[in-house]
Amino acid sequence: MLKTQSRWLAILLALAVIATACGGGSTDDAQSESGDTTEADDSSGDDDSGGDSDGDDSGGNVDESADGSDVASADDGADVQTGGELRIALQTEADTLNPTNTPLNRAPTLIATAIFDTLVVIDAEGQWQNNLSESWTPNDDFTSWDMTLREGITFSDGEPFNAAAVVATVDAFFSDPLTSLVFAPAFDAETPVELIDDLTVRFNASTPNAQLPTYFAEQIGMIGSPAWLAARNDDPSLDQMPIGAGPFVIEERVQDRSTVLVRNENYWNPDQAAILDRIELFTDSEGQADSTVSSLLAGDIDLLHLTDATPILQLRDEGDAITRIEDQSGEEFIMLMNATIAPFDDIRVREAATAAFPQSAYAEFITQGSADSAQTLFSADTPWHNPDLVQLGDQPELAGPLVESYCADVPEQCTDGRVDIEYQHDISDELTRMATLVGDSWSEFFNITLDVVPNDQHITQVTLGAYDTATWRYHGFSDPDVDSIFLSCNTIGALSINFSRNCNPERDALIAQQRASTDFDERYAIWTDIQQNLIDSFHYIVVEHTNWVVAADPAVGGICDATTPDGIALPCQNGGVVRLPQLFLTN
Amino acid sequence: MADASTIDGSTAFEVIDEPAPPSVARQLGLGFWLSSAFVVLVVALALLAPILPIADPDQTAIGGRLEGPRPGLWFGADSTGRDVLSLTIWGSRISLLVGFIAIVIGFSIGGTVGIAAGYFRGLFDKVVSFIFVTLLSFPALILAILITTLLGRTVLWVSVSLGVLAIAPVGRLARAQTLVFAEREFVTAARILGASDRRILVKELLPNVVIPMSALALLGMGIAIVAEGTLAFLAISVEDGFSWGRQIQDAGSSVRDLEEGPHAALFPIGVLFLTVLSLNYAGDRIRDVFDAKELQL
Amino acid sequence: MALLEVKDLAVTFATASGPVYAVSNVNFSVERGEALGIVGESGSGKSVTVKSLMNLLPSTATITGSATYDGLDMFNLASSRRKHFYGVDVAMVFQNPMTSLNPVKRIGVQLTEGMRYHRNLSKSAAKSRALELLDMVRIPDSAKRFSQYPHELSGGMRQRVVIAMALANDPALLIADEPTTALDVTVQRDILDLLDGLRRDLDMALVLITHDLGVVRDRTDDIVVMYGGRVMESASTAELFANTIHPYSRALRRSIPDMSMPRGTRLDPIPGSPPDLAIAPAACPFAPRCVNVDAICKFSLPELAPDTANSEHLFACFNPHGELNEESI
Amino acid sequence: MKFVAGRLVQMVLVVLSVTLLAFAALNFLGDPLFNILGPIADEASGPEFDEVRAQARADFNLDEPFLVRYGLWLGDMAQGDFGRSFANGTTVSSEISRQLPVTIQLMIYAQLLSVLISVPWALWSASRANRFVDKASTVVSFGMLGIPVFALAVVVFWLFAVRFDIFPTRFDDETIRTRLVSMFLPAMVLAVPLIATYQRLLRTDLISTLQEDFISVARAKGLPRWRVLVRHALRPSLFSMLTVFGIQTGALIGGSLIVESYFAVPGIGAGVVEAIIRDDFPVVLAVVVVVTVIFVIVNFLVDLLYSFLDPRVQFDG
Amino acid sequence: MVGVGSESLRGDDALLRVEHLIVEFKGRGRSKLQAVSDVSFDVFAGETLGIVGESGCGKSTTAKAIIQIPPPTSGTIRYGDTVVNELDKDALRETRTDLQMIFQDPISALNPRRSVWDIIREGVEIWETGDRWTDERLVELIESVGIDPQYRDRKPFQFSGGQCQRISIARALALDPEVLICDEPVSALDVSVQAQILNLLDDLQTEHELTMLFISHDLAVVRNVSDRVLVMYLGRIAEIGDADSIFDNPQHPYTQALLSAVPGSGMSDDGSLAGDLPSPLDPPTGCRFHTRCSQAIDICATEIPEFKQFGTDHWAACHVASPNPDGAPVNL
Repeated sequence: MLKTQSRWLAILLALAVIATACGGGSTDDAQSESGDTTEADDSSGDDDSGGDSDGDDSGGNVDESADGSDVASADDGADVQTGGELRIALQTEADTLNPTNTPLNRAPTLIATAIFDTLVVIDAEGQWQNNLSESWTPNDDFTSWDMTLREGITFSDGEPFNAAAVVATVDAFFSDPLTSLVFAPAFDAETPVELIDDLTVRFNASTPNAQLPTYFAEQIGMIGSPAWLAARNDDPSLDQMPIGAGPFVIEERVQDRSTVLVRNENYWNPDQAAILDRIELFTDSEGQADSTVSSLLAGDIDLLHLTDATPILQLRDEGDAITRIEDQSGEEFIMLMNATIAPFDDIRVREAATAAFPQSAYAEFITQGSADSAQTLFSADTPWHNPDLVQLGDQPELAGPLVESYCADVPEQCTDGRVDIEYQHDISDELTRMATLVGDSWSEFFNITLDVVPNDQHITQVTLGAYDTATWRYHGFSDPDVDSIFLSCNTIGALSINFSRNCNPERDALIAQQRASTDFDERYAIWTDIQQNLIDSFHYIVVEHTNWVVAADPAVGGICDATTPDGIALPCQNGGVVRLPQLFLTN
Repeated sequence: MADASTIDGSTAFEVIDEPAPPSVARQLGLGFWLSSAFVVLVVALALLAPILPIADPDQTAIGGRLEGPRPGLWFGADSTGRDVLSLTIWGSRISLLVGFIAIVIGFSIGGTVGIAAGYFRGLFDKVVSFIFVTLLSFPALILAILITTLLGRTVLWVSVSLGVLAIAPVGRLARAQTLVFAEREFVTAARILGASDRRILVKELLPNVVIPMSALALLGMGIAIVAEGTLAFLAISVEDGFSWGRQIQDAGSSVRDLEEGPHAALFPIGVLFLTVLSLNYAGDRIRDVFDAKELQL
Repeated sequence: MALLEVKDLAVTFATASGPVYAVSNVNFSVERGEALGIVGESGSGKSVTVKSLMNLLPSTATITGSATYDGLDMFNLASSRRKHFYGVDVAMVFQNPMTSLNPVKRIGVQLTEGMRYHRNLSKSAAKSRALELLDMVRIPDSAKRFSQYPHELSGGMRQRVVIAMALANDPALLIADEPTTALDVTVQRDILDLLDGLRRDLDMALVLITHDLGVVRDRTDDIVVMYGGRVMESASTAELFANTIHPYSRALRRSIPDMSMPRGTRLDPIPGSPPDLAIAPAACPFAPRCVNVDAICKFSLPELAPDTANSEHLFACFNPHGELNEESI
Repeated sequence: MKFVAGRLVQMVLVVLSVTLLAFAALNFLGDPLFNILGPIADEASGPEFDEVRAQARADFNLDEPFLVRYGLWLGDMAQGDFGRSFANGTTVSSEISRQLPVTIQLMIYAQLLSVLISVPWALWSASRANRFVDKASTVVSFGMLGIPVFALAVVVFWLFAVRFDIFPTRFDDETIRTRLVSMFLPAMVLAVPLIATYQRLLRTDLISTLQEDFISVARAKGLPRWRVLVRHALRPSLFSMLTVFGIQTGALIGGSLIVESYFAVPGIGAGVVEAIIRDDFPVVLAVVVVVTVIFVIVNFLVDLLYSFLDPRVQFDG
Repeated sequence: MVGVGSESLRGDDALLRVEHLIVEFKGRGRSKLQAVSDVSFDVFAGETLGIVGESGCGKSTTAKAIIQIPPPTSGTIRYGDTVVNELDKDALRETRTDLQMIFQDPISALNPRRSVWDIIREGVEIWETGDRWTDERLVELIESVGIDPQYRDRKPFQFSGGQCQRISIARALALDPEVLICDEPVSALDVSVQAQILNLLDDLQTEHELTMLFISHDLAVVRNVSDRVLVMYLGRIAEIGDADSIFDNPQHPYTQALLSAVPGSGMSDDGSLAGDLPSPLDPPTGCRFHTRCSQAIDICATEIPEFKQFGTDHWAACHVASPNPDGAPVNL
């Protein structure tokens, strides 16, 4: 009897998770002064596909200190050991590994990618590239795309990987009330997907959409075996043991604890089959990221990813002893202000809160230099970053008059000349510290009632709009077009993934405009406007660009060796997601 | 006094030549007074926190991140640069308040019910004893967490949940104590004298049960403070405001923080430890002294 | 030479509220095969005296004086001798048979333990010896009792077991500390008779401690009367009953109701309470309650000295006959 | 046997009462619908939520009287159906069967450590009662008793895992050895108050046993001190300790919540804390049941042990 | 005139009549322990009735049943015209003031947390008899039991056992009782103090015209204080009657054994008892003493002996003992 129930609840919870990436234990922080250059700007993509060359560090920057070792091992084929076993510590877990009904945040995406492979991947330059797909052909106005699959691919269970399988997965995806929320608005409501022939599928967009293939680098592009999809309808526990066409298969899995992957011996592409025999992935249960670092140093694990400030700093202290790759493009940490209810329905209050936000104290005490301080949704690691855009902050003097003026108009929302607000966050050390800092800065203008709620409830309440202001992790997709679901009027509802419920028709028009464009520069310009619009409407305070750090024992090679089947280089990591097949151990 | 040697023994006053027993204060010993003094100091600091010349505990960036102790910042700073001393003093307020309310609840309910059960026996006693067994079989911390989570993480409900936990052990002890004394012949004697149940309870039993129980209350207060700290440590105690438990949790749950600035955790741990120890010791001494008096008989 | 000779024995306990002078100036001796009675009220020091001899006092006790067993200094035994001394040469029977046996061990185990430890007897040899002992102390059904637990036996039976345990290694000296006080009057006599018989049969020396003069009257050769931790009077049993010298001994005899007294006979109580042992002995401890008290009694300690008429009859009193205030008893 | 039967009936009654209490707490403290659905119960409007709510009411029999609901739930429980976790839909029984062994190992580890340390310690100090060493050890055990488990966890972790890198900072069940080593600190933290409790109780009981006549008798037999201490005094002195051993099982379970959470030991304690934080009530209820059953059984075994320790304790007649 | 409680033998001056008293205690499970089995006797105004017997014979239980602590299982207790066991709660409280008791353990009998003055005044306070028991009179009472009134504010632990027993006695007397039940009042005291208390009781009995029930296992003490004696064995009366008659001429083999066992009694060893006291949970049939009786005959094992009269005031329940020529067996 609990089954239906938990299903409904899970939907809600998971819904939120998609936007929060690592909701619970691991939290926030990361910021890097590591001046890794980004090649975002020359994204014209001169395709110098460096193959297995040393990196192309956009999207995943090999830290200089680690550069040498990493590259060396990658180049030095003599050292490559075939087979072997790797132990990886992941930061979070997903409730299931079924992409059609569970939003996957970064850590489980790492597993899912290895099992499924996506139709499309985003390369080191930020451009989408064919992966399992062979080609994408749009119609004239970009409202419909025909995708052709590569021939000869099979699922790890031996089922053929064909158009019907794609349609089955996409149908399952759209029939799920939750996963459909994110992508469905972009597709035609009636026939989002059509089977054309055995290897061809047609996707119909709801509006002209030049970016549609990029969606299939995400979760919707993970195609599962139809046999498995059918079986899981009868046995939901199969959600934990998915079957895809990826280079690995799951041997054993204990949720929230460990997952064992072994090489898919039937992998369709021998050139890119997994080098390692076996990978064991552990999940760190409760915010013990720093002890994970100790395990890495002690050699108990070989690779990890994390976002917490202190272990990042600890890793940096290790210097050359550890391979370390930082990436701030995958996730943002923000404060939401709910635009539908008082007092944050008034822009003056939002502006005051933004102005009084303790950006520098945050950087000093929370990120401690582990991640860059943030101004907009796009970090310097993304091609969409515009250094000219600056949000308000650290200027409490601006807040006074705004609050005074607001309280004069809406005295019932104020006490003693300060605005009454509720500040919601879930239980975690870092968020508590942040609340302390923010509380200290805001207390001059706001009467803050802290609402510390369990992670699941936090997510639900934010999704329902039952909050004043709340901390939030915000999963940035590889293409900003997907991000627009968080910014559009049409995603506002009782349950909303436009969490702060900021509707702006002007911004919606800009979003539609960039969606139809294929020109990067044009889109870049439009996104600059969209960002400015966001800054001016004070719905978010972007607190930091989460610094996802992947660290590995120097004996682990191949982190930056991944390419598409066509040989195009992929980033070393994105948002903590490392591609596993090319990993190897040196002797 | 009459000369015993010349008067017939049956009417002679017996000589009470033993020296007056040492005063209770002396019997309690130096340790008792030291611990009491420490408890009084902690309570006083807690009460006076608003007017003490200490930093605002909410004020961040007074010191650097996990800055070590130095003059003016005697306990150092925590991970958000707050004054650990000020936090420790202000943190004691919730710890002590919750401990106090919990003990009042536990002792007033548990004590009353336990004494009544021990005295009246019969079905009432059976029912009460069974309830006690049930409560004691319930995983205590889980019960406290449940109540707190379900009813709200306020001082009141945290105290109530800890108070509820105290009912069964306190009640069982009160019942046992009452049973011990109810078996004593002075109770029979009082009954033969014609004393009513109420009188026997109030005049004969209560004084005997209450004094050991009051010693227990001090121990219980220590336990309640620890329990509150435990809840806070699990991030399930009072939501607004912080207590020692939360402070310790905040400063003690990260390896790197512990490495950089163990003082932020160790100072409140030290104060908590000393407070609990003092309460335990004071309670122990009181119990020893008063029990010893009975044993001397 | 006497088998047991105690000279100037004193025992002081260190307590939280200062020293307690439990025993001082105790002198007596026991010959092989003879019975000595030590009589006194609670607090008179009789138990402490024998416990000091048995090395049973807690570490807070300080013992001075000497005690020799067959010429051996009992307080300074060589460790090799000491290992097999108690329980072999000297044994003891305690007051309360209900608590003298370990409740969690079978009778047989407790009986054989001493023999096996001291004499290295095999299990079966020890068992047959134990059954012999049980028969000796007249316990019927000895084989069954052997495997029973103490709580399955009555008080009288248990005391017999305790006696059997004490006799296990044929001691030459048996000390019995109020062996019948906790027993019903009907059992008391059996036990006393048993001890008496065993003493004769085994040619043991027996030290019998009691608060009841009646108990020692028929069963001992000599009597020591103690009060306030000191020996008040000591003499042969016949002599003591015929010629009680010390006022305390006399008062004790007169304050106890006797079956021969007609009903309603007025007793002569000893007024006042027993002395406080926390006060260092500087005066006769009985002085505050004594009818013959004189000024000197309150400031000076009377020595234990022989009576002029009978050098075997010792007493410690300045004014035994009340000449000083001309009151005769 | 009559006693055993009576105890069994009492055990069942206690378990029933505890489950009733827990079930009642979830139903009467706050709104049961809220406990099941969280904020959706009241803060969301719209037909889809009405449907969710109706579904929840039906699934959890919320329209039935409380006792009927309890009965239904109990029936499921009795059949081993602990329901599914709200959080991820896995069966609660599988969660528990994964976590429980770890916790039980931890508890046994802690109890073993504490008994192995406290018993010799108590024997040693009781044999030197009130001398300096005994007084000093009393002070030590008093201090050990006063340390809150969570504070001890932090201090021990800081000292032995951070400051001096003696023990690993994380749970590691790669091999039995690493498991034992990595569980040492958590077990020790749990054991410290136990050691003190046992030592104090056993010492006190030993001292009073040593004043018993039968000890004097044993010593009058000329048996050496240690032999009297171990062979005669120890067993009759174990009662309080044994009783507390049973009761402390409850405290250990409480302690495991902290220790497991703090040291990231994947046991039932850490699990239940997480479940409570996530309002995952099927898990909480199941843990309450399991833990209570363990507690009751341990205490029952302790009662049975009494008869082994003291033949006077009879369970029938 | 006097008797063992049978109607036909009752004189009119009996103050307290105990008839067919049975007291049972619940044992483990369903077993019952009959501590007192069908005991009947009278107590006359102004006399001292001594009750003797070994431990577990039911002597204390009998005495306590009189004041309903606890109430007997069956039987009747008449105090004057009152049937004590039929009284309601309040009437019982009132009646108990006439029937006071002092206990074996003087320490346990006094509340350790109250002063001597409070303890002694307790009855006065309960019954508000302050006009009769003025403070002056109470002080006199305290003096009369041998306690210096200047120590009246001290707590019991500051007194010796003998003094505590005196305080106990004063507490009982402050209610002007008719009957004083003394439950082994001296057995916990040192021999030298014992005589003080015995003399005190003797004095007070005269002074306050008390009727006393004196329970003791010490035959010499009982002999010293009793007018009449009741010998109990395993919950039944073995012998009852005039003290001199019983002590000088015991008829029941048990009484004989008891007396001969007293050290220094000089009595012959004939009465030596065989075996142990049987379990009160499972008492022997017939004469309960037959298992240990050296004179037992067949009938002893099957039939409960009736009381036979052996003197004007001397009855014994024995099949073997033959009564004096002038005494005939008595039907109960």
